[in-house]
Amino acid sequence: MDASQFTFVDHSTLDEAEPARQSLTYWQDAWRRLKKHKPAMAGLVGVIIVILFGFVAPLFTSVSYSDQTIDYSNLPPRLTIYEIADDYYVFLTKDYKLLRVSGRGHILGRLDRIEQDAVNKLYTYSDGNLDVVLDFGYNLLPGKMDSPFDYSFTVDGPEVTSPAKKVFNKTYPAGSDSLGRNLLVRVMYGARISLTVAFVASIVNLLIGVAYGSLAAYEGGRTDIIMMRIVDILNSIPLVLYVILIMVLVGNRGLWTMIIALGSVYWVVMARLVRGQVLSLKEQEFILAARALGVHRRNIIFRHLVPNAIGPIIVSMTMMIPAAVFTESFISFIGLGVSAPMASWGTLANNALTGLLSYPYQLFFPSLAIAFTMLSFNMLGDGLRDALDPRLRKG
Amino acid sequence: MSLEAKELSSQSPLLEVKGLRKYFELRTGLLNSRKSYLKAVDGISFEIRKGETFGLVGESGCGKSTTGRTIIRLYEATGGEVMFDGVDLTTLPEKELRPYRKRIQMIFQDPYASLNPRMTVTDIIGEGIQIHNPSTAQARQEVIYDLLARVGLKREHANRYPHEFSGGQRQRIGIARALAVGPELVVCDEPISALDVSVQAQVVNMLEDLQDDMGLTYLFIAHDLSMVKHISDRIGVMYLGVLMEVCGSEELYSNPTHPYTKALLSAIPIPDPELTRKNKRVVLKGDVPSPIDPPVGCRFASRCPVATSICREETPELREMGSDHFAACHNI
Amino acid sequence: MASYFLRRFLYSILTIFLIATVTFFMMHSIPGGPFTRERPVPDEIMRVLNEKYNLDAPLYEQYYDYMKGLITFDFGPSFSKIGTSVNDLISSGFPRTAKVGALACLLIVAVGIPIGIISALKQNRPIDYTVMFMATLGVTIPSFVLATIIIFFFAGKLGWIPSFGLETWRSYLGPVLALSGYSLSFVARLTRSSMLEVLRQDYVRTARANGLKELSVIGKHAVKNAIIPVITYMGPTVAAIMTGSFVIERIFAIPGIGRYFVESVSNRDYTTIMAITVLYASFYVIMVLLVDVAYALVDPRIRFEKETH
Amino acid sequence: MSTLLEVKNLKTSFFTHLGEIQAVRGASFTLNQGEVLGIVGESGSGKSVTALSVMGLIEEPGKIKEGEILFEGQDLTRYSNSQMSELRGNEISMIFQDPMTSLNPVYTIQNQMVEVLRRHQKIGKAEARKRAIEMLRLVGIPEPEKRIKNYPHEFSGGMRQRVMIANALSCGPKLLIADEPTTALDVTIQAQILDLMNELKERINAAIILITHDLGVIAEVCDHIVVMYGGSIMETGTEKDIFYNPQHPYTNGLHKSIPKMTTEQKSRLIPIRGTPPDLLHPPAGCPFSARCPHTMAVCLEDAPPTYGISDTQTSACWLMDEKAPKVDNYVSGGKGIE
Amino acid sequence: MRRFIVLALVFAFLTPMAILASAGEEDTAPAELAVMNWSLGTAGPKTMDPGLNGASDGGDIISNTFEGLFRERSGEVIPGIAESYDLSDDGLVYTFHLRESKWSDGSPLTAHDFVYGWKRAIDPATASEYGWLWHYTNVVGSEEANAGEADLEDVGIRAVDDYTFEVILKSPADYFASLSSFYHFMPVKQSSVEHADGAEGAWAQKPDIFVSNGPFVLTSYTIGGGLTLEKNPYYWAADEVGIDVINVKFIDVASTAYTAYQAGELDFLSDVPPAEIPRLLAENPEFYALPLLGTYYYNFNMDLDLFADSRVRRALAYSIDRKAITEVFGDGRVPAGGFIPPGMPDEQGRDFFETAGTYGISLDDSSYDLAKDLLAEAGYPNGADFPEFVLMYNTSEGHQLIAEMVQEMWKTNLGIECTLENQEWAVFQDTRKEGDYEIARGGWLTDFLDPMGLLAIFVDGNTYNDPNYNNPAYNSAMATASATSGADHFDALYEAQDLLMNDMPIIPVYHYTDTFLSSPQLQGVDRSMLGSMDFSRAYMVRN
Repeated sequence: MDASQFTFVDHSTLDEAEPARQSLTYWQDAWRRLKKHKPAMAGLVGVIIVILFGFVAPLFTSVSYSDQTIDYSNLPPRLTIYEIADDYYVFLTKDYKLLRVSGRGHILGRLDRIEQDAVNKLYTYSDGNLDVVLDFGYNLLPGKMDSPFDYSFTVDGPEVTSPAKKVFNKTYPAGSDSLGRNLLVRVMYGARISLTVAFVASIVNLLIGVAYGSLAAYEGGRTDIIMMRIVDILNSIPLVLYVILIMVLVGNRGLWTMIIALGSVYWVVMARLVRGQVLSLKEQEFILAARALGVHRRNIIFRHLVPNAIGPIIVSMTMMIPAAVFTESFISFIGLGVSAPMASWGTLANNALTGLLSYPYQLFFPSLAIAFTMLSFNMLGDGLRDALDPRLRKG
Repeated sequence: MSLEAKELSSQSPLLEVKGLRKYFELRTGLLNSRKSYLKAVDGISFEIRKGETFGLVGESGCGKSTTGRTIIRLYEATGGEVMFDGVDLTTLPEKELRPYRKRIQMIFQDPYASLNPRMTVTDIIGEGIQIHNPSTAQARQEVIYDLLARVGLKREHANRYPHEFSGGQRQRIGIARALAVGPELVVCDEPISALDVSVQAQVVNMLEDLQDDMGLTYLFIAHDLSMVKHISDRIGVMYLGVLMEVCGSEELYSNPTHPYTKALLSAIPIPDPELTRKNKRVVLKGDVPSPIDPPVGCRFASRCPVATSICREETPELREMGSDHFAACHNI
Repeated sequence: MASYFLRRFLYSILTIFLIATVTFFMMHSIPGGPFTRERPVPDEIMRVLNEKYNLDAPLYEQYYDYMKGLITFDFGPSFSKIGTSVNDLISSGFPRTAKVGALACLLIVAVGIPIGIISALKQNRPIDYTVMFMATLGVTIPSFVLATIIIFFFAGKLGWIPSFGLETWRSYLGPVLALSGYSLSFVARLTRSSMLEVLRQDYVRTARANGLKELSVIGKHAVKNAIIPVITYMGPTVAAIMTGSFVIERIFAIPGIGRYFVESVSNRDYTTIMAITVLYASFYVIMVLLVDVAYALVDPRIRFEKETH
Repeated sequence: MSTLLEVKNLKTSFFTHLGEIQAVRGASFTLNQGEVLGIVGESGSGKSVTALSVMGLIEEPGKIKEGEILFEGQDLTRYSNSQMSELRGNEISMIFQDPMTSLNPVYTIQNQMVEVLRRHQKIGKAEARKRAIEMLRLVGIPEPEKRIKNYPHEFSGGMRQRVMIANALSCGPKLLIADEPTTALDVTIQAQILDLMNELKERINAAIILITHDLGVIAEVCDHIVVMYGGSIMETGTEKDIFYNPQHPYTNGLHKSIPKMTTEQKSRLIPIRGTPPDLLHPPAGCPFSARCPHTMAVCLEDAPPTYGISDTQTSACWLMDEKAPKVDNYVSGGKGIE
Repeated sequence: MRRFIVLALVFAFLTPMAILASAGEEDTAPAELAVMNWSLGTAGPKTMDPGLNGASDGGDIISNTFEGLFRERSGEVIPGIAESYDLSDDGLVYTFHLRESKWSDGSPLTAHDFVYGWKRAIDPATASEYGWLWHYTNVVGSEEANAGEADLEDVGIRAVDDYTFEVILKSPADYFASLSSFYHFMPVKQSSVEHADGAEGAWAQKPDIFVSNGPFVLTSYTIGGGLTLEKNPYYWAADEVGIDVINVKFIDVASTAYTAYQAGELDFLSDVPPAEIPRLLAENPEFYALPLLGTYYYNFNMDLDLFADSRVRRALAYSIDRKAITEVFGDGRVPAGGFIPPGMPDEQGRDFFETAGTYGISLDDSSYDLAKDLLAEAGYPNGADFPEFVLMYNTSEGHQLIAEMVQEMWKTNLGIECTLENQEWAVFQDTRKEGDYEIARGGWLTDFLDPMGLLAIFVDGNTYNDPNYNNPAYNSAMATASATSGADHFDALYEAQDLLMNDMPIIPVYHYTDTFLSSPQLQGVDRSMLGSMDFSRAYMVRN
């Protein structure tokens, strides 16, 4: 060891060497921690995808959610097509419409049914020049049981009994509904509606809940008891009754009814949460300090109390949004949803129920959208809970 | 403040607490008719003279912090008076109280909980200035820089958030916040007990320096008798909501009269093994009784080594034991 | 303690009374009535019906009469099932709902809590990820979708369970599963996070420092404490589940009160709406009370707790 | 006296998402049978982590990175968890800082004590209960037969700490680690507990490690003292060494920053400047270098080796190096009374 | 021609029914119990008391548990309790000769039971929802008595003796015999109805009190769950009853019931999921679609200036492709060019629907140009400046689907924008009744086999005249129809429909169909033209 090392150093230079801590605001810090939470990031990406899907993607489609092509109703996303003539592919729908499709899955047109023999299960279709005879009696009629195939097509020649191939439906990637509307576009618009309802309702809940809860907690005493008793009562009324009554009372005026119905329900949860937070915060010394400085009550609530409760509030928000999507779809399911032809995911799922056995994909896509959204928000919420937890915020 | 000035001002009390009581109501309910009270402070009187440091010691739950908070009107007093500069603060409506919020400030115990984690240092210190000395943002910023320098922090700290500071630095920010409005009396509510030993002295020294520079009067609340003794001119010893003994700090150490004070002094572990061995310790039996139903008579009687029957029946008043030395005990 | 619960009980009565009042007036304020028909009923008949069901009286009088009935647990005749009293309706529907509900609650507790605990103990291991992924999935599928899928596969495609009714033990499988899906997942998640929280507590460290076996540390010291938030959640959940889910009962064609409820709202069957609301509210209030009792049983601190400032 | 515990170059870190927090950065000390060792240090000095490392209670994301913990010659770092649990509460016991949270609130004292006794002693329930009551009586719980049926919250803080001590001693451990046992208590209660510990020191045949930040508490009970700072051991010695002949600038500074009850005249305290180091980014050299009044260039670069001062005293400070300049007025001593 | 195809389609569906019905004579009941499981398609009837019931699910049960003077099966009126009847020359006095038959408790059933049952139904104190039906029976004094304006004693119903039942009408009604087969006109047993043990109407769901005279008798009832009917040994034609036990299930979710049917848990399904129908129709011989005598339409609110111009109303009516709408459902519902559905013969036996024609309303897209012209004439060329209005319907998936299609058609064909609004059923009824709408969905099923049953609702003052249509010519035509019989009656009705379709206060969309699935094991099922299922001659075959 060099002797020169053993000389005193000037402390003023040392202070400079003090490692400057990274100056992070609450949000930067939370974001940094969130970024490390893989499921949460996946959730965030999911949420963004859903939002883009609902609000941006429709801008790039030329099809409207309400455009009907009744000829092309109830088409699945995957088509089993038969080649009945050279490069002439057809697809037979479950309700026995015969559609001409391209070999790659584009819907080209519908063949008219010009003759039907219900007894022998023989239908004849025509596109003007070409007549196709469909025999669907296999496995249905007593004489044709145990046949290796279900359908045969005849166009002046040998019968075509085996499908040429399976292709993805290029015209209706997610299939079409009973009015021949593009289900993918419907699900996109459904996202828009479901999310709008959920977001707006959650924000309404947030505002009411935060104001109500923080006031109750801050005032304390009798005010608090009475305000919380009201919350208890609202909490004990069955949600279904409440929502139905509001829906009925307000009348169906599009989205707003739903928003009002949901927006007036969940704030109770938020109010309780905020109250709990504020109760624990209001005895904190920084609140006492603010009071000692003579800070106005309004400022104490909104500058000191609420910002510090924001973590749980946001987490609760991220949970409230999927809950609202859920409730919205439930209300739609019992038939009190938004006005047609708009359709939320719940409406779409509900509409799909009757045809479930034949057209399961009509339930699949809206359900998938709901589940995906819920999953995303849940994962994001879980991550946010950790990221915004003040206990974890040291160093 | 010069020594003479201190002597002079010591005659005029800045704050007079007379028979102060603070009861907390338990179980507030709509249907509940029966109420019980936690008697946190039950009739205490003392005065603080201009420029001095009055120490208030006692164990946890004795009501010392409640006293401080009631004086500064964070709690509404149940009874008694808090005369500040001749005005009873307990009855002032909130509006008229405002000027006094500027004149009395408080420093808190927990450096983590006493700063709003969502505000920058500038916001925290600036909040009081904005209320009491409104000025331009720029002027305010200058004041803040000045205050930061005073408490030993740097300019570049102004835009940081509390969590970026160590405990001692945070306590400095808390002190700067209190001083920002230019108070006369500062209630220091256990300002160092949450700090590391090696940092405590920094803060204590700073408080002493600030007092000298700015002519502050301190009400210094702590459970650590050695630190209180170090910083205070006079000390009040509290036990279960009442004052047991009030006197000058040297006097308290050299000539404690109240059995509780004696026990408290002897309980302090001294960082000196030899002295410790020599020290004959008075160890109190049992625990502090509940303040919800405090015992009749002397509050200390249940643990007092010299208690007699009268102690359990009559509440002793604070009596003058010597010059400027008061104690509440039947057996002195 | 006793006086505390007596007080709570009185509060509960008051709450139920207020809920009944709110519901009564809300109900009467919405358009449509129990005798609204597509082809309007002739005036004379309407008059007779209103008279018969006391709907011609001023609202406050109906309210008074109704509350009088409520005290004696007489909910009056149903408007939508002629000749059936609401009491009959409830006593036929409630046991079915409650049976499915009780089984669902049992499933939630018996499966949700253990998998939550296991997941917490195996934190960040594959089993934890698997369980939590399933549980997260469980809270993401709406009950009507779940119920439909169950019917579609298990009743329709596989034929394992009947598609409707409650006639055999098999027929309980579908509705119980569909009904418990969400809460089960939720309880698993809740138990896990609560468990993780408790495992950080000092007394768990003490238990370890005392050399207790891991099984005892977890099974005895951690679980009992970790269960407390689950109890809080289960209170209102049990109330909600036991009073029936409209969706589940409708899809599985179970004649329970969950289904009556929504139907009674559309039929404006005032008496049934009231009865089920009061039932639900009572259940809710009782469950909240029970939660408090359960708290006291689990956590001795609550028993003597005195609220301070 | 034979060596009971020997800690050699212990390094314990916590691997958080922020990075590695080096809580203990190479601590070595020995403890003889029946001895009372005080570990003194501020928060973050690594004293509690050292104790938990000995107990084998370092939990995720913490890890003992290096070093040996020899208990009666056996390296505990190699013990499996179940081996450790046989030892814990039996051979080595620990009591914690906060008696309010360290007992399980939902079980009675009896339940918790009997459980520990039966775990290690292979005795019946009744016998265990009897032993538990005895232990409670030993630690000064009045009416132990009655009180044993109570829940923790029915005890005051001081009483709870007594229960903790009774529980820890119930199986007759060879080593008792007390981690800040009086910090959460009031002075008068602290005095009771310290008295109790002094009394027990005589009556039980256990070595004690007392961890505290309070030099006063150390002065009351300890024979040997280890001073920790920033995850490292600064100085070790007997109480005489540490209180009257401290060699390390940190120990010295600590003495000077505490007010003396005895001083008649008001004198200013001499604080240690600055703040404790951030163990996430520990300084390269001596952890105290940034705050030391005698910082040398070498202090900033290399961690000092441990210098033996006497048979009993060591100091980890470059000032002890022969090449270092002699510091005048350095040893101020902690003597209170002139 | 197209019209013919549609009709042919309808009757093609009917054919298998006829085959089934005729098959009843071949095989007799096997030894073990014939049990049949039936999903009613609703959550359970509101009541099964013939006097009180006003809904088809209750009607289905009543049709199988009670028997009136006649039984109507597939439009054919056959003797029930009445073996024969005499009609006075002026067509006003009906004298029914009852057979000797018994109640299900073994007690004799007499004309007095009919008098009691009918008068009870008229009595306003009974508060029967179908009270208004008496207006169309033309029975002397019945309408007045029902309105509380006349005494029940003065109603023209009496028992001449135990087995002779006499009814006096104020004006002839050709449809009276078929009307009396309707579930409202059943005899009920006074001692059962007035049994002390239960509230008004409770008897009809308590098996121990319940007494009926039809093929089946109620043996168990679970609110909301289901009920059991067992063969009534005292039924006069008990020999012909082939089913021993009918388990009726209340499943109101069509897809659940359909799943159950496919799993073999049900033999008869009254409510088929609409989306499955097109496929079932092609593939499954167990599927049936039968016309239901009613019409689906939209009401114009005639009180609004917007719809005051009949050209506007007609333009809107002409721009709907009814064929496209019915094709979406694919269940055989018939595009409506008038208000009267197929299946109602006039005095010459011609189908009223057929004879009346379509009044220029195209059933497909061929009248779009006409619609555009009409709209232009009315001052809205290409829909310019046509105010946006609301098309209202009650919440239901089917209604929504149609409304969505109509909305789209108006938009593309006329350039008219409208918004859709759905209301909950109870609210919707109030809204419609109060005229608080612009265009609202409507639907009407006749309760007796006569066009009167439908056209009467648009007479001024009728409570179901939601559009508030008031054309004196129409009113008087309907008055004439009501007072006459035979050719006069039908001439007046043809005239009335002409007027209605010219004024177009409503937009007829389609005529209803009824769909169900019936297991091949279940044979001999029949149904009345009014829609009630009739299992009285059904039986089970095993394979």
